[in-house]
Amino acid sequence: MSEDKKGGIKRRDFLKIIGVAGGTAAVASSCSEPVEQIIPYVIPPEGIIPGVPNWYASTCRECPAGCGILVKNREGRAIKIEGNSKSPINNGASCARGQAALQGLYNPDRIKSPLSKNDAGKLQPLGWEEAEKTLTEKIEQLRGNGKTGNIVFLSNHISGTLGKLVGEWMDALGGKHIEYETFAHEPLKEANRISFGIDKIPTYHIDKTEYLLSFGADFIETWLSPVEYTKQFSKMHSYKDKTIGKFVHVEPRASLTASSADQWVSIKPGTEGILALGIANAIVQSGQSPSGGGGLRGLLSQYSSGKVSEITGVPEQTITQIANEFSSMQPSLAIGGGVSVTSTNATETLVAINILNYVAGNIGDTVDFGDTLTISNANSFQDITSLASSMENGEVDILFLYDVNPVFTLPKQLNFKESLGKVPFVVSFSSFIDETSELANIILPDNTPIESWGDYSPRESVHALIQPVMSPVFNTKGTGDVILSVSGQVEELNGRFTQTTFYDYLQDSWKEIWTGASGVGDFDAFWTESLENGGYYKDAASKQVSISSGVSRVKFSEPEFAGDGDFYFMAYPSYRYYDGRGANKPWLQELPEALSTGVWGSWVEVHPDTAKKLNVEMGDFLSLESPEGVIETQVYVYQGIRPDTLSVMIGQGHTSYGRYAKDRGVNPIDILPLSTDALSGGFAWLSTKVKASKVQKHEQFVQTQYTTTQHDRNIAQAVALTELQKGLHHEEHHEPDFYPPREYDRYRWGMAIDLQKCVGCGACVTACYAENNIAFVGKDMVAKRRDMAWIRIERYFEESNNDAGFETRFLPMMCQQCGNAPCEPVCPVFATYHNPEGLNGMVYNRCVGTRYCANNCTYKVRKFNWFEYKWPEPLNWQLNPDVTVRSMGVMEKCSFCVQRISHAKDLAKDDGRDVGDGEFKVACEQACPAEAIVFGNLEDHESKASKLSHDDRGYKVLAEVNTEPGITYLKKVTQDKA
Amino acid sequence: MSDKQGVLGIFSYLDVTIETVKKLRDSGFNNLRVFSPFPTHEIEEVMDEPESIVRFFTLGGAMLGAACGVAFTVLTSMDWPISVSAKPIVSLPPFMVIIFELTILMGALATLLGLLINSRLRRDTPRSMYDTRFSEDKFGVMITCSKDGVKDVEEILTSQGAEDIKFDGV
Amino acid sequence: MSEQSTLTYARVNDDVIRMLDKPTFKWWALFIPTLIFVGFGLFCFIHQVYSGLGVAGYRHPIFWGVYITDFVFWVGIAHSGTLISAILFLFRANFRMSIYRIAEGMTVFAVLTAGLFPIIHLGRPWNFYWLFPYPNQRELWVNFKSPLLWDVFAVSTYLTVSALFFFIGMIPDIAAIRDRVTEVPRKIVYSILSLGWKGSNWEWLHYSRAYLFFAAFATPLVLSVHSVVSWDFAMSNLPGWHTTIFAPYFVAGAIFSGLGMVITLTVPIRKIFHLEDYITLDNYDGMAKLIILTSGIVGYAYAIEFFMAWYSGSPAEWGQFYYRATGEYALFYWIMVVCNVLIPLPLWFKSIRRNIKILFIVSIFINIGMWFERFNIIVLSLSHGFDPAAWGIYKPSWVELGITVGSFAWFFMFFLIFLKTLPSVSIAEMKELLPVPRKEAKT
Amino acid sequence: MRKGIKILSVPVLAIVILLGFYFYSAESSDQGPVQPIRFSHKIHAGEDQLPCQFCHSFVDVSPNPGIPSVKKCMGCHQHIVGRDVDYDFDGTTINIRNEISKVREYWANKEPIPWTKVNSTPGYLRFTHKRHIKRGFECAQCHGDVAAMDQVYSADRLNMGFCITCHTDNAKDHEELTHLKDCLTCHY
Repeated sequence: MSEDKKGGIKRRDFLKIIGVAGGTAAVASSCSEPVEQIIPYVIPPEGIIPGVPNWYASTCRECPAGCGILVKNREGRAIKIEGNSKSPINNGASCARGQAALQGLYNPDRIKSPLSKNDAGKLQPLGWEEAEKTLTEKIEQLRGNGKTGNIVFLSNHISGTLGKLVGEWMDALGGKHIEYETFAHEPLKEANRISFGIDKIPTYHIDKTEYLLSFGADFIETWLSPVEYTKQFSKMHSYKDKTIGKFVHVEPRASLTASSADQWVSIKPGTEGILALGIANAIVQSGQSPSGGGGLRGLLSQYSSGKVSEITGVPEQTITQIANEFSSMQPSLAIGGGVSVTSTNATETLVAINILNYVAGNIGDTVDFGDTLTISNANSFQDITSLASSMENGEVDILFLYDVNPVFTLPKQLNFKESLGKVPFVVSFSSFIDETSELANIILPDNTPIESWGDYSPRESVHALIQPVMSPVFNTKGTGDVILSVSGQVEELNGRFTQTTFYDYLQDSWKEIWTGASGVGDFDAFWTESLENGGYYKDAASKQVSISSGVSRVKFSEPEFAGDGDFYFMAYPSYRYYDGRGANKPWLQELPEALSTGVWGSWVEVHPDTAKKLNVEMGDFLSLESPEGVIETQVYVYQGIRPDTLSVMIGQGHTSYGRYAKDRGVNPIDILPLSTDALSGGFAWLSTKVKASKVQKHEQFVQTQYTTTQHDRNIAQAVALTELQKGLHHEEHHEPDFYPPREYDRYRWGMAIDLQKCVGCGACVTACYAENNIAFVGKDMVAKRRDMAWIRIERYFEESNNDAGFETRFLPMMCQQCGNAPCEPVCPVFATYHNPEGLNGMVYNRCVGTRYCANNCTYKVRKFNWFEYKWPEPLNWQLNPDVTVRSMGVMEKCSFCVQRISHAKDLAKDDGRDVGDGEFKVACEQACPAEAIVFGNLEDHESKASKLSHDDRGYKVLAEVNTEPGITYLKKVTQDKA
Repeated sequence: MSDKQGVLGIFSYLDVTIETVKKLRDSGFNNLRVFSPFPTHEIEEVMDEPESIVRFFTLGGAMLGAACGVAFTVLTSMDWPISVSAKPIVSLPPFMVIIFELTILMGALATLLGLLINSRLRRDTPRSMYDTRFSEDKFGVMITCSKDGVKDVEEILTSQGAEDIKFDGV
Repeated sequence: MSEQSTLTYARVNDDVIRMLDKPTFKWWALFIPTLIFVGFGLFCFIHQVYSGLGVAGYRHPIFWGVYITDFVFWVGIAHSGTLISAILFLFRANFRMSIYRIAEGMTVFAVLTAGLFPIIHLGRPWNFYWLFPYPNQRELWVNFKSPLLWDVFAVSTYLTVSALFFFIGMIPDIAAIRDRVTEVPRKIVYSILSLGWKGSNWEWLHYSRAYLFFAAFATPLVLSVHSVVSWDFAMSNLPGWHTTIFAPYFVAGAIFSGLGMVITLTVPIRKIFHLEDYITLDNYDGMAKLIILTSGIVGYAYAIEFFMAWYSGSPAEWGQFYYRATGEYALFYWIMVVCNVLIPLPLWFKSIRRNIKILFIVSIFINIGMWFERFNIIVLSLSHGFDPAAWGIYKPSWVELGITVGSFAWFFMFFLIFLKTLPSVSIAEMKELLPVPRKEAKT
Repeated sequence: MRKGIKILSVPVLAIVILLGFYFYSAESSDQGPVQPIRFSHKIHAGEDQLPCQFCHSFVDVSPNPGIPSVKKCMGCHQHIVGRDVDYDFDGTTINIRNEISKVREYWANKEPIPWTKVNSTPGYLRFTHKRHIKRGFECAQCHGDVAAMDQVYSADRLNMGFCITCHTDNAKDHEELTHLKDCLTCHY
């Protein structure tokens, strides 16, 4: 990764020649041995040893958060993505979307070469030279006509060097660069401008708080930087020193984030701001505000608890309780601005939240304007609407589209699709034929971030590098290179750019960063170090801000809703598909949505009472009609939503984009009106009411878990905080056993999973798919419960005496690696057995498929290969050569990543020592942003896992069956109702 | 051809058959075979053959089966000790089932062997000295005697009312 | 035995051997469909091997379904054959004489059918031989601790012993046929099969002894086999499987279902071949009494399972049984209870026991009820295990049903061949029942 | 006639069993595959005495021994064009210079040489050369006397019995034996 710079891309070109002995190791275990070939390198790439993985640091571009990643390369193929622990953003963790980036890279529906639309309107492949020539001609033609200004480059938020290049290019061409992010969080920016005079989105320090109050900020799912905030939240919310931080979530719907809250406050849509003011008022009234409310007393006094309660539907006592806690459990923090609660008064709401933070004295402590997010610099929604209208008016002659899908993500009322038709020449750099790029005249497919050079700066303090981990899978070309190449061909631009490759441009750009950083020493050393670290990370000084008097001029209004339906309609961003870009990745489609455990589709969440009223059941179809249109989707009956609200996730309902996404579910954006937030002009996602009526259609609601309660089985356990503080009496009673207990020599691999930390995000599940070559099976098979996931996140809704009436518990369930495993003795052929290191071994090639082990598995974690599962080319390139690809008719299950254990032991053996604690991580543990999973050697009594397994909260699932599991779960901690 | 001669008398009635046997034996003809369509104790009594030694085959087979069962389960388990569910490598309770089944199996096979060897099926008597009516409703007494005795035998059989008399080799 | 008074030794031979006459049109009309269905079953199996076990209705967490149900069902059917031939032989119950050959044939063919299912249900059936301990280069043996291996041993022993028992019992009868038939090919075949049997006192001596030992072996074997089959379930820890009463419960159930099948088979045979003189109402009366007894045991087991589930205090146990009676499969559960416990109740009345038609209908219900009993035990327990997150519902696919139908056809195919090739009633033993021909009345 | 069949059946059965056993246990054929270039290990490893690791250089650091790149071949054959003589390559007559010129051709075209795999392990086996070499095993222990083969062939049936025998024989103590006979050591 370090050495030669110039030859970077060249060097990896040779990696194309793959399949060195061992690359073939991932072939299914068949009996017949076809003639295999070994293809050696022509020129061996330096630093690559076949059979030994190389790790390259890069940056994830699946959402604007910009997490640092390490990509594992084996024989020239990227096979696994892990979080980069050096990145200050995600600190080694990742999310399901990040893990699934590989399926974007190897997606069978990727555009394989440049395409251009022929006269019949069909896209036809052509060569790069020809494609670039076409583009050059178009530009020159335009310049010849003197219409230089009519060029627009519409991209997503590209804050790094590519953004700079595009900007310069557009400048040179007299065009415009517009950055469009679906979820741009404009109200947040505007509210901060009003409140503090800073037009930016700050960073938050959730980990430093004792009390977190979120007004619809879904920070575990999509809000700003989910991995980072999940990690911080986990720190704040975990049980340590006999206490935990408290988290209260206010939202009309119990989202995944709300499910991890100690208290979910169901609120009338759009009235969060009023509640925030009510709480602030209660704090000020009770004299708990350090600033005493300052000049805001007058404003706040209008929001008495009674009135607020009436408007918001939140009980008065809850308001006072939150006010008390918010001011007493310091430091506290209120956050807001989740997409799904962005209504026409979103900025006002966020100003109110800022007031609340100010009143409680939080600004500067837990809200940090010293390091702001660059997404603040994305263009406003107004820019997009005016772009649409200028397109409509024929004022755009060439439109470049880079990594955006506005036809899908913009409301239909904007007529973007039709406007696009009026642009004479549309150039797309998309990797997929999606709703937008299928309308393009020419497609110049970009490399994915895993194949290209680049950088990205998610916030001021972070300059993250993107480096090619492998040579392009298809005949694609980095957009930066295309721009430079075309610029070289356009006569007038000749000499505008001195660089001929984007790599050179990037390095030149980084020389500036180097200058800004220190500017001393050797740039090459700086570059190498940055590559190794995944980027250059600055320390950001915190910045003091004070509340501006402008806040008192804000009118705190109630939101406006289009339509006269009975139900508020929430379109919420999906943590699996984000704004829809994840929908063509089978791992994400097959990852069960944590709350419904639904897969491969979309649905509308309906409260049980509402369902009764509408006379619908799970799996029935409901037609939702807003003034803008109608969608029909399946019903999921969910008690975590207000009876007056219906919600559908964003991300499905593609009409194009690839085999896994196409014609699957519905796109709720289709029925959203073109409403904007009054103050910021940002798009208002929560702004319509819908009429709901039953449709005569029923389909099985495809889930992975059909029960919602534990039926007294005590699987996901919890303990009250007060009880825990008193000290638990550990009953250590040993039942006499027929056989003596098992003894281990050096290793007994085990795991501890903290249910207090687990947020149910599913990163572990997807990481497990990636690491262990787990097949995805599709909706029809999941409908038959034939998903192959080795980890399932069990979710239970426990009855509770809290306001919501229920409490959500998540429990990652995988093979428990039992000491007295029930699966082992029943196998007639020893295909599963207990290994001397405490692993429950599964020998695929010995398995004859009696499936007795699965029947006898107490935890039902074994999965059977009902068919021979195939990965469509080139998805199979991702397969881990260290793990057998299971063939038809054999059992499989979590192996505790035995290949990683084996690898670690191999390395330890080289040094003649034992494997130490924390020397390696299993895939799920590595991915977990909440650090809920800890793997280690239980024989080593100093190991973290060993200590945790003797924790007070520790318990074994279904211990009464006496299976002696190797996994200890730590009980979730519940807070008593105040 | 030896000087032995076989004579076969065929009867319809069991009591007559038995009487004939007794008579023949009284007359010193001890090399007798009785044929019947079904087994009866009366014939068994009058013939007074020694107890069948099939039972030793059975016992031997069963014991061998049990021993094989023990050896098989224990030795194969020890050959490559694979631990399952914290159970000892040699764990007799589950092996008992295998041992039991092998006991039965080998006992039964040995019994079959004993039957085949002892009853000397196919080789007991010459084919000509068999009458198909034996499998239906007739009884037969076959006497093997020296050529001199044939006359006496024939006489006794006739006097007993034998329905048919056959001579070997005639 | 008054009804049999008109029988003579010669008539026994006549009647039994007449059954082996050239097959009639009716026989072909039954036989050809069995071949077609066997063919269809085979097609289903090949399809399954080629495409994967997924073509069956199996799903997580129901890894066993109709195939294992069929397996247990057919093993169960097999049992009453051995019961009638061996156990009743040891008890010298004379009512067995006329039906035991049919029952034994049923045993052999049922085991032959049952033995297919463990292979059919494998994920990789081409590796089935790995279940047998044979020396191999891998130096790997099998796991003798696995109940499935016990099954391998028990079922193969059972097949061997019951087939031998069936065959040995038939030797004298085959000799009788040999003595009758004239066509050369048949004569040769029967000659070989009769092993040169002549009926000498020497042969009879060893034969009786060996037969007794076979009966003595078959008795504990038959008890062990169904106990072992029950342990496939009882040895696991699944609620609904993990109970100690399974062995006697399964044995009783097996005898119950087997008697049902014997009646189902013999009633039409008796009618078609006019065997009223052989298979008498007394025979049926005796079997019906056994049905009452075993139905009682089975009914008791159903009740005690519920009691123990409740008494255990385990939510998983009680949840399982509550689910059986009230869940998605409640219909199946109540079919089982009605067929196996309620419908046999009228047999307490002698007049009903001796009414062939009613008995035949009851026997069919018993067959249905016992199939569902196995289905309930296997599928319902699996679908509702410890972890509610892994509960599921199973529906058999057409492939499974095709193979099930094929298995019935397979069984009947053998049975029909048996009827036309081997003596369905024991000739020698029937003669033991008849008055011995004596010149002078015995005093 | 029946007797005839009986008498015949005995030898027929015996032959079938013997043939089966022969195919089951026979050493694999000493005929290697025909490779794109008649590369003689006998010349390189035997006559020229090149150590195995000269070409298979990753054998002690990686699970894979590494097949030499064309560049590596050219490292020597840039200078060594070979004698223009006939050579008896396992019974086939080849011209050494001809064969070497093929390598140069591949190099000129920048194409890899599509060798046919001789020793292969099934996909469910995780075999690592590194551990075996570090333990001090000679290559020949599994691959046979490659230095004496023109065309390399599979010297041993590399099946599980082969592995297990060696594992059993070479275990230092009981603990190591347990580990070496642990299924998960090789299968996962």
